[in-house]
Amino acid sequence: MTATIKSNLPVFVVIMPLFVAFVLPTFARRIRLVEGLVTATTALGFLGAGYLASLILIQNGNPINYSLGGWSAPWGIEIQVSNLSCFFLLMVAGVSLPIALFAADNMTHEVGGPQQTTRFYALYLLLGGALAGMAVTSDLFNVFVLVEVATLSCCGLVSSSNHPWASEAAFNYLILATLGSALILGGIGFLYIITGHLNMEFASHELNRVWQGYPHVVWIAASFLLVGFGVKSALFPLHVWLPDAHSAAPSPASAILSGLAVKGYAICLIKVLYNVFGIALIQDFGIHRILTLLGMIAIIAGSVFALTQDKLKRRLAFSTVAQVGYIFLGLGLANSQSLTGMLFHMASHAVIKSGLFLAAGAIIATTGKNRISEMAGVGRKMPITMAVFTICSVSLVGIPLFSGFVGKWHLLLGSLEAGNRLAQAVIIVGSVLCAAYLFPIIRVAYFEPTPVADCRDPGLPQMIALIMLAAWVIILGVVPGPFLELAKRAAIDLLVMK
Amino acid sequence: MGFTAVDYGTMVMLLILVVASLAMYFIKDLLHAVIVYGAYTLIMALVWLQMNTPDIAITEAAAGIAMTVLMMVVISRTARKED
Amino acid sequence: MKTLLDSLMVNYPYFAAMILFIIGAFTVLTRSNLFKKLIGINIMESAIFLMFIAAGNIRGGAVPILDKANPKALYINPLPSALMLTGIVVSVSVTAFALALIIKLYQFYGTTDARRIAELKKEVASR
Amino acid sequence: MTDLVLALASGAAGGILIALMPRAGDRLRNIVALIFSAAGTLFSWRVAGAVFAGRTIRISGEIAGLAWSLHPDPLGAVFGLIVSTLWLFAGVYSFGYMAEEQKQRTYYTYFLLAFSVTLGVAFSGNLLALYLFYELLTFATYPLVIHERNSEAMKAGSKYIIYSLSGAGAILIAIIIVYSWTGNLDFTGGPLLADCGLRPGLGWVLALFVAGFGVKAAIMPLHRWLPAAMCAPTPVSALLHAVAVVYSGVYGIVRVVYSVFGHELAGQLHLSHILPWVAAFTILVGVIIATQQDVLKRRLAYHTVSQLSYILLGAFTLHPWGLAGAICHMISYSTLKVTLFFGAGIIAKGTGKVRVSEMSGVGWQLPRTMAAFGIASLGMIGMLPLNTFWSKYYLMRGSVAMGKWQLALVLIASGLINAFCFIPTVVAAFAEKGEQPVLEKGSAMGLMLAPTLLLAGIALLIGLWPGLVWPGVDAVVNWFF
Amino acid sequence: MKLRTLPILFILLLAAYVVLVAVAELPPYGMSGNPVQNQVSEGYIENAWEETGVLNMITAIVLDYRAYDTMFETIVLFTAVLAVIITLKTTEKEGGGK
Amino acid sequence: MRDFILKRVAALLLPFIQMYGLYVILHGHVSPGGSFAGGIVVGLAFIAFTTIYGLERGRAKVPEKVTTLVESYGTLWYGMMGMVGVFKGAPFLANKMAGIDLGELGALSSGGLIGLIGLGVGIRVASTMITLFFTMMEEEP
Repeated sequence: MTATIKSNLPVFVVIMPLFVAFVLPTFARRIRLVEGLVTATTALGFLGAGYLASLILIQNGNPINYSLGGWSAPWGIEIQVSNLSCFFLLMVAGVSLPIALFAADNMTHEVGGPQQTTRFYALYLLLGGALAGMAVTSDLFNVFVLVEVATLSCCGLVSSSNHPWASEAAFNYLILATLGSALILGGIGFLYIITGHLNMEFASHELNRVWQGYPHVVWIAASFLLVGFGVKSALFPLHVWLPDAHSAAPSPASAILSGLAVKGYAICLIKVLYNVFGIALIQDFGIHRILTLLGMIAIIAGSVFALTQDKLKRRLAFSTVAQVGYIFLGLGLANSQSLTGMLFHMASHAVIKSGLFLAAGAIIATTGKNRISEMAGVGRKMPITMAVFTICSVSLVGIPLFSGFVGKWHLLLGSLEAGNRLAQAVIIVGSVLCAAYLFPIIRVAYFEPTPVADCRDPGLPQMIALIMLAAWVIILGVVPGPFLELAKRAAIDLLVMK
Repeated sequence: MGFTAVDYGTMVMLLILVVASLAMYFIKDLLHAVIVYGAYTLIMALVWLQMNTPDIAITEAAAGIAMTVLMMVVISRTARKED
Repeated sequence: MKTLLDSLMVNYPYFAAMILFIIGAFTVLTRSNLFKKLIGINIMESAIFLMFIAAGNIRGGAVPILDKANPKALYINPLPSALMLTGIVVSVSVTAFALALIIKLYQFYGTTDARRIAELKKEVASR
Repeated sequence: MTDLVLALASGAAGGILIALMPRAGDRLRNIVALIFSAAGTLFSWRVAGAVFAGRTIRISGEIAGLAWSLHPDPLGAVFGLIVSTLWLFAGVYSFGYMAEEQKQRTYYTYFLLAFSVTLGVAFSGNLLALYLFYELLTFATYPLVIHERNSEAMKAGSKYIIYSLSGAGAILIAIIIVYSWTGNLDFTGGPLLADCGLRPGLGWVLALFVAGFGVKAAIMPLHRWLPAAMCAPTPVSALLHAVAVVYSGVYGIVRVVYSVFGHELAGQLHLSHILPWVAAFTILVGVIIATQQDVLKRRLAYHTVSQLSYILLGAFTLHPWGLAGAICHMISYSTLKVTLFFGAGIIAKGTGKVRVSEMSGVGWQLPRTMAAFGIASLGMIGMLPLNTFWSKYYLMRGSVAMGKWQLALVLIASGLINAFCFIPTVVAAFAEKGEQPVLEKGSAMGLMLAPTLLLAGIALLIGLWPGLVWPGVDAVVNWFF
Repeated sequence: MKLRTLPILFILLLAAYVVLVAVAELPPYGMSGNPVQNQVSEGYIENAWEETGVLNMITAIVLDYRAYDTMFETIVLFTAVLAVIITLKTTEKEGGGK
Repeated sequence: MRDFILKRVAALLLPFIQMYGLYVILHGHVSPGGSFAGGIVVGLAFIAFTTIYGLERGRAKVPEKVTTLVESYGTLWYGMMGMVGVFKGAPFLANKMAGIDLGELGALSSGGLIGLIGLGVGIRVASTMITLFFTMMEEEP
């Protein structure tokens, strides 16, 4: 039995949340059972991811290949648990567990009764499963299908909100995301037409053999994929859907959308760019320069837009736009340090942004205020919530001892290695701007004189979730140990041509 | 170039598809646009039949009709004319 | 230009697919009616499907269903077709969800025009 | 080792303890604050004693795979001594000054936390730890800056945060570059970059470091947060914006020039021939602007800007005499400036007068205060019986020895302008004798007055027997040369 | 045709040109020697019937070789249904919807 | 009772349409078509029934409870078919590898699990179409 589970673990990590999601709607009347199932599933997923990661670390980064249905690579679909997958799996599981805890018994005012809440959880698990699938997949078309599952469940999560604007946000998101999917499918199509393979390894091998015959096609495929994944992961000029969607969604949904979903698409882009095109092609075609430039623009513009927002969740949403810029910047600098930094920043931002959104959700739920200027004195009434918010903000700015610093450190080292002075300056300016848009919230919450009427810290599960996220932030900042090791190895893996 | 009759037939159908898609852009009455969409999916199914993939043709025909029906349902519940 | 057109004529299904794709994108981006946006999305997706299907086809090939009488026929590549089966399902799902959202939006705002909805939203926000 | 940990921990522990007792009375809170500041002071003296005795104290570890260490050397020990001693004085002064203020709990919490963090800056033995404490200092002192909670204070606070974080960003880039060159950030084993030799980009690194630390050290184009931050309570202004925070910037620059680059490598850079002139510019312009200010605390703030650059000037001479002058000035200036601020605070509390133009006759109301103020003003000129004379002497000697005798002239000129800056105030304060009552009464006033007078006395004492501080200065100079 | 649409039209026409240049470069349509008709497709055609036991190769691929994709396809449908219901059924009947 | 002819014709035709849909589902592995197309056809038959006979009678034929169950367990069915492979010691979704008898080529029962999976998917798709239709038709109170 255990041997079966062990040998099938790569696929179980993906399908377990999905299976639970299938049966959830039939338990709608027993909401406690639903919550328990969801939490147990995410916890199990975390265990599974941790086991896989330890396995990978022990066997020195050798990937585990798993052929679905027993059909080997060019014919069947193969999933590959590599360093990158383990890193992302751990990140997904580690963040979705506290979010599930936070959602427990807390969704009524934002989503509705038990049936709606059950559907919300089902969508949540579907998104989790799709993200896990993205982490391990090594098949181009499978990427597209997973992206679609993730997109639809994201939109569903957004539209689950009772908020009247949620539907509009969800519609815009859906349309733009589907446009993105069509572009992604187009890009995959071009790659398939010239290589005849869908498995990433085979496609990469073939592509590097034949690309001289089709320079324009490679260009178009790359730009289709870039724009497609760019829309989905809210790269700056294509981010227009994000602020509405992430601020209208229920708070746990915002947390997972900003924290994980956006990163899932980024991981897919990383896989497609580095595992299919390969670093040599990226540099030949100058794609990395475009990525760097877009990343820098996103950092500055996202931060500046965030500064002008007064609504708490919108400000956090724009902050996500800025932080996605760091991911693309690290992706574009294309050396092992910057990729390490990018991956680590991805993880730390996932934790941080989830913490920020959950804390914001708790504040908005208890005070009923969603404007920053109305939040005076929240810090005294909700000490733990606000403490978590503060820890996350400080970490996002990038102070040592917190997780944000580690990522930025490696990103800076990477930009130094790439000889890109401007990137360094932008990273620093981004940090300062980040402080400029996050600290006013803390200042208002702690130091403004007039207190809000009546509010207190949320219930026990919510508190556990918040404290868990804060603990992640500090653990990642002080002893990232194996996690950083995974990121480093993943970065090196990406740069090695297979 | 050695085009056969099948090729020319396909070309004509593709041309119809382009025309239909342009029509859908310009038609103001949404119900009409949806009807054109139904025709579009059917012709698309025919094109795929020409391309030796009857499975996809059947599926597209069924899915296209299903989508058309759903769209009509929704139009019956919302506004019919484009503002 | 001449050679470009020639190659485009050889690749006419791809050519048509890309034209449809662009028309679909244009519809999505410029039409403010939600239905039109939805139709545009569908056009785009079917254009990509067309591209895939055309890629798998062989002119004069056989339908990829094993003919016991003639097992050595020139069968076309079945893979793109299989992929597009999934693609069609995806596009149906997206359409269904978008339609649901349109109904919801109509219930809220009484219109299916994106620009009008944005205006109404701004009015509500300013009030 | 234990002493080091205790010195750092006592402030933090006290701050947390105060934060955790919301309903404690003022007296109890004051006692706790006093005990913990005294403990911090005691242990940092013990650390300094051990360092001067030549023992090595070192704690090291790793954050996220990067090594950090606490390893006080003579320079750090001197800085730690200054900070801890003055913190004790400022604490006592606060008990009087803050007696009737609101939000004392927040004040003392962050007061003690900032103490810890500043000692951390002093004792850090590696660039990462230095950076960490330097960043934390910003956050620990921010609530003190916005203590008044009015819009002016909030604006000042935002300015402070943005300036400090930008500076820290510049430092981070520089640290990254150093790290990528050496793979090591520990500066206790001799100059960090000594093995690298002269290489392109070195000047940029120095410029980044100087700009980064220069924000807190208030080098002239980067000084604007300092006058704005003067809206904080007086003990905070005295301690943070005349000593602790700004000194952490100055200390950082000295540290970088001598411990990261080393005087030999720094001497080979073109930049180090420009930096003394930047400092000289700041000295002159700062003090000239100071004479234009009417609000006493603002005048003191610009004066601080000017005086900090004395230290930098000494450091940038890259000459043993100059460094000796810088260290001397660090010690002597801090005592005098805190005296001046304490005096200004007493005037504001006692009479409600904050403007220089209103101060005629104040001297007879607050005779002892104004006496101390007068002594400190004289010290700012650099008159003989006061400790600043010696520091200026070494600074001039250092500049001449370095071959830039013009800098000595700048120092003399600034001394003269300094005279214009404060002496007229003191004279006016004693000029007009009215029927005003003497206000120096009561326990609160006593708590404020005692540290003021004591500091003025210490300044005089050091001036008369410079041998009191000379071993420390000597140790620092020997450490680096 | 409103003025607002002109820039978008311009950009899309530009994109169309670039895409068409790429399309012209693709392997010619409908040839049996194209990269797509490689060992993968041959493998399916030759082995599908004995490896899966069905005549229709597309079904063989959909439900056996790439059944994992198809599972996700059904999941997409499931997700869509959930999303539709969560959007439209905001009011809940008592007793779990009879 | 408004449209007698329509109702009669529907009553005659709809069973055949459903039969056709089931045929397409069941014969997906030997002839063109498949579970998805067939499922849609079956679903469309129900939709036509509802449009002709009215929402209430349509709902009575396929209650919401049934669709919910089919949705959930129909999707789970696929996963369970995949787990058959796992239980037999083969990878997830294995068919021949799991040692399942593939049957005679071209017969309705050929293909091992493929037929079963297809049947499940087909019914599920039909239920999906019905659910979508009813959800969009039913007015919110």
